[in-house]
Amino acid sequence: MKLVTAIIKPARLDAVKTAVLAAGVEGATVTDVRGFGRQKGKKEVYRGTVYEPDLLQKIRIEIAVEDADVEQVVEAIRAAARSGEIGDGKIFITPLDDVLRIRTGERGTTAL
Amino acid sequence: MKLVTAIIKPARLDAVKTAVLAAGVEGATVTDVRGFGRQKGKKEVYRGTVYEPDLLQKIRIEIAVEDADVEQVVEAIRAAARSGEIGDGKIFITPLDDVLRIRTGERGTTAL
Amino acid sequence: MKLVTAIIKPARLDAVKTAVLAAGVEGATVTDVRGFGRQKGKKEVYRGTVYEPDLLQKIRIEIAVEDADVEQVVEAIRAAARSGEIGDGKIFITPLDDVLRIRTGERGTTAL
Amino acid sequence: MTLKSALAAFGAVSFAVFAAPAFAQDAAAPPAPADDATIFVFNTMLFLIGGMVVMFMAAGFCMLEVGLVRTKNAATICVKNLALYSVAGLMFWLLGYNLLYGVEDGGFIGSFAVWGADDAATQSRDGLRAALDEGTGYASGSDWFFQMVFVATAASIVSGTLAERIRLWPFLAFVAVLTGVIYPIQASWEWGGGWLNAEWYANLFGAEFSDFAGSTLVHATGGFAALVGALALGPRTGKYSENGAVRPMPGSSLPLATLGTFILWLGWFGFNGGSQLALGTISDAIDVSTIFINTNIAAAAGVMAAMAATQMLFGKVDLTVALNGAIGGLVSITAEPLAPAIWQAAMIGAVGGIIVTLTVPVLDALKIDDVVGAIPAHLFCGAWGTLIVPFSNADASYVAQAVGLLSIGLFVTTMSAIVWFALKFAVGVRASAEDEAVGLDVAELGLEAYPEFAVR
Amino acid sequence: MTLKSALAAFGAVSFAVFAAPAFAQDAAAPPAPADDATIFVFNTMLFLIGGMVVMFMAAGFCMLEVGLVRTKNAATICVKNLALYSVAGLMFWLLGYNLLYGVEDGGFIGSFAVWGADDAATQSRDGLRAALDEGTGYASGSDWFFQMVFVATAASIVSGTLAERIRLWPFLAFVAVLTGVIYPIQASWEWGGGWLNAEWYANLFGAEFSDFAGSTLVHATGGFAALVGALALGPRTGKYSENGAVRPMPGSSLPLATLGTFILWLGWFGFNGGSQLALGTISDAIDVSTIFINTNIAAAAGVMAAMAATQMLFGKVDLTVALNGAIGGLVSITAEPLAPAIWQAAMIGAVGGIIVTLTVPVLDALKIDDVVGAIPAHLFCGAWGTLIVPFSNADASYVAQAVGLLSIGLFVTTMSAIVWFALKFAVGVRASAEDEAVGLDVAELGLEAYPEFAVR
Amino acid sequence: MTLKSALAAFGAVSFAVFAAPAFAQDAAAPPAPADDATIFVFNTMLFLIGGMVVMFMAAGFCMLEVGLVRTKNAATICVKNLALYSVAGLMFWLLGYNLLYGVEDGGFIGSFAVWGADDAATQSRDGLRAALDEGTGYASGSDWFFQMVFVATAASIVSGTLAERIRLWPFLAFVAVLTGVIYPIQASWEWGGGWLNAEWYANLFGAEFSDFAGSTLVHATGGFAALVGALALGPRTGKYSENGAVRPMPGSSLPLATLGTFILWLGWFGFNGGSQLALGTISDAIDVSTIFINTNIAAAAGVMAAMAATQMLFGKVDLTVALNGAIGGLVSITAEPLAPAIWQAAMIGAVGGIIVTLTVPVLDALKIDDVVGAIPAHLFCGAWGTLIVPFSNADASYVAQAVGLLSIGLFVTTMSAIVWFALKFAVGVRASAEDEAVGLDVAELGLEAYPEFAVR
Ligand SMILES: Nc1ncnc2c1ncn2[C@@H]1O[C@H](COP(=O)(O)OP(=O)(O)O)[C@@H](O)[C@H]1O
Ligand SMILES: Nc1ncnc2c1ncn2[C@@H]1O[C@H](COP(=O)(O)OP(=O)(O)O)[C@@H](O)[C@H]1O
Ligand SMILES: Nc1ncnc2c1ncn2[C@@H]1O[C@H](COP(=O)(O)OP(=O)(O)O)[C@@H](O)[C@H]1O
Repeated sequence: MKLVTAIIKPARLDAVKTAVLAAGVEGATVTDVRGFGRQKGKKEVYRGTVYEPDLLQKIRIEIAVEDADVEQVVEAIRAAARSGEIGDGKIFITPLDDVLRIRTGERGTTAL
Repeated sequence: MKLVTAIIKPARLDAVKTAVLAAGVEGATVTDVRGFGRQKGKKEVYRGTVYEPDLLQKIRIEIAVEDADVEQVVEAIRAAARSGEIGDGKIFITPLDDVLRIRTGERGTTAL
Repeated sequence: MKLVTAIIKPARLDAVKTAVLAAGVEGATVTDVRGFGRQKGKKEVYRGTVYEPDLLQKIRIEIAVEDADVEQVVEAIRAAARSGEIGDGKIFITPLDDVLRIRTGERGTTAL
Repeated sequence: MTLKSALAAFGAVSFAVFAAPAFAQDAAAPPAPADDATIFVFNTMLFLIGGMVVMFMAAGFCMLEVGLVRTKNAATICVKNLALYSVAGLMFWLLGYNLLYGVEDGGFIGSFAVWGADDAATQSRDGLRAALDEGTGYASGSDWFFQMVFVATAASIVSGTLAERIRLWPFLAFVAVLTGVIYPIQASWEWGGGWLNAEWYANLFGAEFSDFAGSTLVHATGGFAALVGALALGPRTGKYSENGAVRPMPGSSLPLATLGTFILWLGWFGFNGGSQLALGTISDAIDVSTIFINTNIAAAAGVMAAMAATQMLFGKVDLTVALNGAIGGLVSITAEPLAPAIWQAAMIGAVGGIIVTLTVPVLDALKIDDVVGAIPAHLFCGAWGTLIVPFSNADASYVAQAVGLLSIGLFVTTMSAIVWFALKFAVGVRASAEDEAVGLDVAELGLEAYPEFAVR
Repeated sequence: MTLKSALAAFGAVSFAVFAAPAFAQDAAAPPAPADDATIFVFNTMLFLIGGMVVMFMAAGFCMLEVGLVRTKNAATICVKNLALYSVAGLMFWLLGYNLLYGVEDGGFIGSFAVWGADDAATQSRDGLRAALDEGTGYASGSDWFFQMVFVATAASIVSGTLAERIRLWPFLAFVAVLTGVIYPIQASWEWGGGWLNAEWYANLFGAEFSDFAGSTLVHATGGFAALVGALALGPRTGKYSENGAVRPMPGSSLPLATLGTFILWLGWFGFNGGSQLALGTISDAIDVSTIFINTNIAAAAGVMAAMAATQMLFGKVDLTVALNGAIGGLVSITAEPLAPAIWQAAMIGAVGGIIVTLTVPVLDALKIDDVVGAIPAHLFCGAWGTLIVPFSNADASYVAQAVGLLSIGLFVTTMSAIVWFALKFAVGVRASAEDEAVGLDVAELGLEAYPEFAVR
Repeated sequence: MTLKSALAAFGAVSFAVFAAPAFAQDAAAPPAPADDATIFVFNTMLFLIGGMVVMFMAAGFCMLEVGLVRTKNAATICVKNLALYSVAGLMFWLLGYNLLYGVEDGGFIGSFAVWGADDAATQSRDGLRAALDEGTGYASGSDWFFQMVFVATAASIVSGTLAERIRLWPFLAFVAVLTGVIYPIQASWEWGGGWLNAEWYANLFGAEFSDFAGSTLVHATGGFAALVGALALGPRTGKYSENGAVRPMPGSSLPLATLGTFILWLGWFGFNGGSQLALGTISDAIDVSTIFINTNIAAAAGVMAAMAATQMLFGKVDLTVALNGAIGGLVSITAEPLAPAIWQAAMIGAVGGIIVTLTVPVLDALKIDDVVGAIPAHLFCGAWGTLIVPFSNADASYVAQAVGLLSIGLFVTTMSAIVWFALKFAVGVRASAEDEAVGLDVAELGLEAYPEFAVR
């Protein structure tokens, strides 16, 4: 199993959620995060002072998936999260040794 | 070493904390997250409109543990987090290559 | 590739950010978290009741790095985050199978 | 002083000050009235103190609205409320007041002239007496101040309905026209002594139109302007999906919305009480007290009715509807806060609370997106309050009320439509979908209302 | 006008208006009083303006409480405060007023009758004069309004103590009984001219009971009802662990709590100042001014004393206790805001601030869970303020004060206990543990107070 | 009553009450004034009601400041505002009032004496008349109350500028000196009838110094004290980097800041209107009305000017500057809210709004860290308002205004510097860098303002 973790723009959350559900994902966990990278903040003026916000609002989505589904899910996220502008974000794929469903105690892919 | 990451119901945080401490864990990191899965939000009415909240409040607990302790910690979390209802959450076990304690620079299991 | 995840004190965020940028990192994702461990909360009095806050504010920084850069980045974080007091935090190093840049679809280290 | 001059002086005094107790031997006679200067000061104080609390309603609307919008539009709604109160004051000085009160008896529109204080009439003894008899025995500036804060109220209503999607400057342009032109013209028909008060009107419809403190003139007017604006702008992106589902966009801070409602409730004592326009006599003091009570009871009944109705209809009390219920009760009693017996005031207010509860979902069903529920509370309850006046006031007529309401509705709707669509085609009124998505605060103001708070 | 009629008129005038300066030649005589109609209006204004700011205290309590509860119960406390003010107004009309003021001299309970305005007495010259002499020369409605907002205050106290665990409708049921029955009956004993003012009482205990603006009648009464409620309900789940540890549950928005305190402080000028019940004479105007000063100084001293005490006892200033200190100072001076010299007012208020600081932890030690510190501020300081009246007012007696306080305490405690336990067994008053865990906002109202804010 | 005594009485009456209409036969004569007791009550009410809303400005400043600081210092700013209002009240009683009003004509400092109410002068008919003629016909306590709330305003200004880095107790020590000594002494020069009102001054500089409601005496004084404090303390850590970059530290709750501004706007009606010091005559009532209008128009113009200026200069409307613009407009009109025509008031206020917009960045360029923009709004606009008085008031002189402003500036600056540096060396005024980093709430109070909210 793999853990697919995507960092996306907040405005894309709804679209990504819809896309991964369509791709067969049954659950996901969402965190509000901030990020920095190539994308720069829009210059803003606050009380006459020009500045650039350095940390931008992002959303982190974590999805545990079976190995077989990884590419499909990654592609669903990519397509839904993409606006084509710098700052669209990243998808990280990391190994997942095991999963347990707390309610039933099931382990492995059946627990997803 | 492993990273044990549990997604649980917010009301269970205290119980889980107590349980893992009892199981010998010395530290953990907690994040406020939202999740979706099989559990559906309770139908609510807001200003006459019926709706179902789609993202539910969850708590994410990350605990780095020695390989030998994994099962014990997982079991402690499972027992403490379980209410028996859908939405009790998941526990993910992922590989952890190394740990460093910032204060001392120690690495590996001694840094836990 | 590796995912380097540091749990640090909030006051050190700026310093760590500067340090990792200097170490060649191009992006990172930041989350507000709470943690417990050896560090105990300062005793506080609220309305005459003495108590110890059990969960302390921490910052979690996640950085995806090439294998070759791991030690350099870890060292940059360690140096910048260190105050020498208990509670300075941890750095976790976990395997990262793959990365995708959403905007371009690039995979692997070029996507970092 | 000779006896003669003393007596001459005395005679004048007894006329001026003690006119009423001519049969002063009679202990059962009404009490001697206060002297004219005193009455003048009392009347002026009523306007100034009443005006102060009505002015504070600007803060009330601001808090109610900022509590009911989402965080990403909260700073913008603050700017709008601050600016609309400012614009209203400036426009009512430059244009509004004389358009309203410069109207001829039975007329349709006042004069185009900048307002200036004029207290010449009350500077002589007889002039003052005459002014008191006509009901204008107060400092002219206090009257202007009191009327001005009313105008601002009408504008506040619009800002609530159109929140989260209207651009700042076009909104303020509309407010300028509303407060400088539209509001004053229709108000002149009634409060300026225009055609809704004409004899022919009374003959035709059974009575003059009657709107004590402005259920129609202020609240329905604001509500009509808001309704047309909502139609011109369309709903917030994502509010209504094609399949008919309504997406709730819950208010970001119900405590601030509650605070706003309490401030409005407070202000309403000035709004309705001050509309007595006089406080210098025993009977005026009694009337103002009655108005306070009816105003309060109507609001209380509106709250309880909305709470009971939401409990029964939705299975839970809805705080936001209860807040609207308070406003609904207050608006309902505003057309006639003096005549009703307390139980009538309670009933009028309770119906207002129920109207709000029932019509909030109706607007959603019609895909009319009213962010804070201002149309139900101000337009629908304003209409209800206007139409029910004859229930407690025998001098009013149901037909006359309906005709007046419809006339004003037609005028305000037409005028608003012209202005909204003119703005729409000239400069555009609606924020872009992208600006709406990131929120108007960042898009239009380049800042956040709650920059440090993590927002979901 | 003939000389004769002029003189006749004049004679009457000099009696009516210039009764005092019979020796008018004497420049050192007291100034002529204002005429009766003027006094009537002044008195009415005192009630209306005072009543308005006391009404606004409903917002103050709401903000104080919403700032001191946790986010998950914030919307519920808003509903409760909005509804309790509404219920208080309705019940005081239907039952309360006449239970309070319909009491016979020296009696124990008033009459069961819906209140209605009655201004017949002041419509004749002699009637008005008599009313002024008796201290009832004002619009009857203004009096009702002023008394009504006092009742709401008592109910607000209860809502703060019992927050975060009491169910909405049972709470409102209690409020209805408190404001319609319990409060009016005990208040009739004193303000209605009942037995605490009887001659036998004065003979027995050295003086009549004395409670100028309600340290006991309003604040301790609310506090007693809250205390019994807290005992009936029990503490919030998790507040006290078996090992005696107290878990702090910090208030979610100290800025709103601070705002609420400032609003209460403002309202207290109306609360105490308006309790002079008259403003039409020079001496009343001076007295009201004195009351303002003493009220303000007591609050200021309460704040500084609480700050100093928390600094010394806990090593840090505790804002929430300082807020309670302001209220404690205000409640302490409420029983007698007129008689004290300023230094006495400062001392009385400072002790109030210290009482609050010392007793907040005591309640916790007793596992009595008072969410906002209302029992220390209203009950304990109310008792202190009542008992200390003779310190500044020579006409009061320590024994009479104690007996009055205890009598009212006994009555309110007993009645409240009956109602709380009746409600407990009939419908249940306490939210389920699960509802408490998710918070009453989601559990009872199905919404969140701050839905977009990430909450830890 | 015999004819003779009747006439005698009458004669006295006509002198006392009807002095003005000696030619009472003439219908064109001015109206008879209200009787003296009535005037006394009106005047007292002006102070009490005006004082109440000015008192509420303490809440306004608190909300404005709490909305403009970061969350981690929000509770501390609440404590400071609560405490400074308390300290101001206590110090003005113990020292301030008599230092201010105990000054000799043309003097430089009043007397050191605790204040106590003294209403002996107005207890006789002639005494009252004389008091009214001198402009002191009111309850002495009402005057104290009104003046006291002004002092608190000056202190509030300081707390805003120095937020987020000053320690609590040293700040309060400064406030005690400011409100007990510095403010009263300089105010005695003008409002106490001191040297700025002396004949030699008028002869030398063309007119007496003129500051109706305190653009200089209250606002610039607070601003000077704040400026010196900002220099003594230095900027917040991290605010200015060596390379000249300014780091914005956005206010944490713009809705609360907006609420605060509305409250201040409301309070300003009391501030400026009450400074008429009398309301008992027709002309006073007219004047107070004029003051209300000019005050409101200046604020409105300040808002619109600041909005337009930020739009043009920065490409976006800045809400926080618009809020400062309202305050800037209000402060600007405070030196002379009565004389200007409305268009003049609008212009004076608009310039105030522009001053604020332009000088906020200037302070940053100078690395003077003024957290809430109090120095631009209160000091710079206070100076502007003071200097522009002769524009509308022909009795004032530009030179006299400048000399007065500079004198007071010099005095306040010097005294403040002495106190700040004394405190700095004696106990330290500045929080440690570490305390600043974690925030003063946790460091000094051991609690958080918003403990449950996740903060970025
Ligand atoms: N090396 C990295 N490690 C972790 N997160 C990263 C990394 N690089 C970028 N991110 C996250 O991805 C977001 C977008 O990255 P950015 O470089 O701005 O644009 P793009 O995704 O188009 O390359 C950042 O805001 C950050 O949250
Ligand atoms: N595939 C998944 N990947 C990541 N998180 C998941 C996944 N499935 C569920 N979750 C998380 O676990 C929570 C509970 O899952 P849910 O399916 O509702 O109930 P259960 O745990 O009983 O199976 C979700 O709210 C979500 O946060
Ligand atoms: N085993 C662990 N797993 C995950 N996070 C941990 C673990 N131990 C500590 N942490 C995180 O690191 C933070 C600091 O740890 P602590 O033991 O207090 O001090 P130190 O870093 O000096 O050892 C904790 O607050 C927690 O967020």
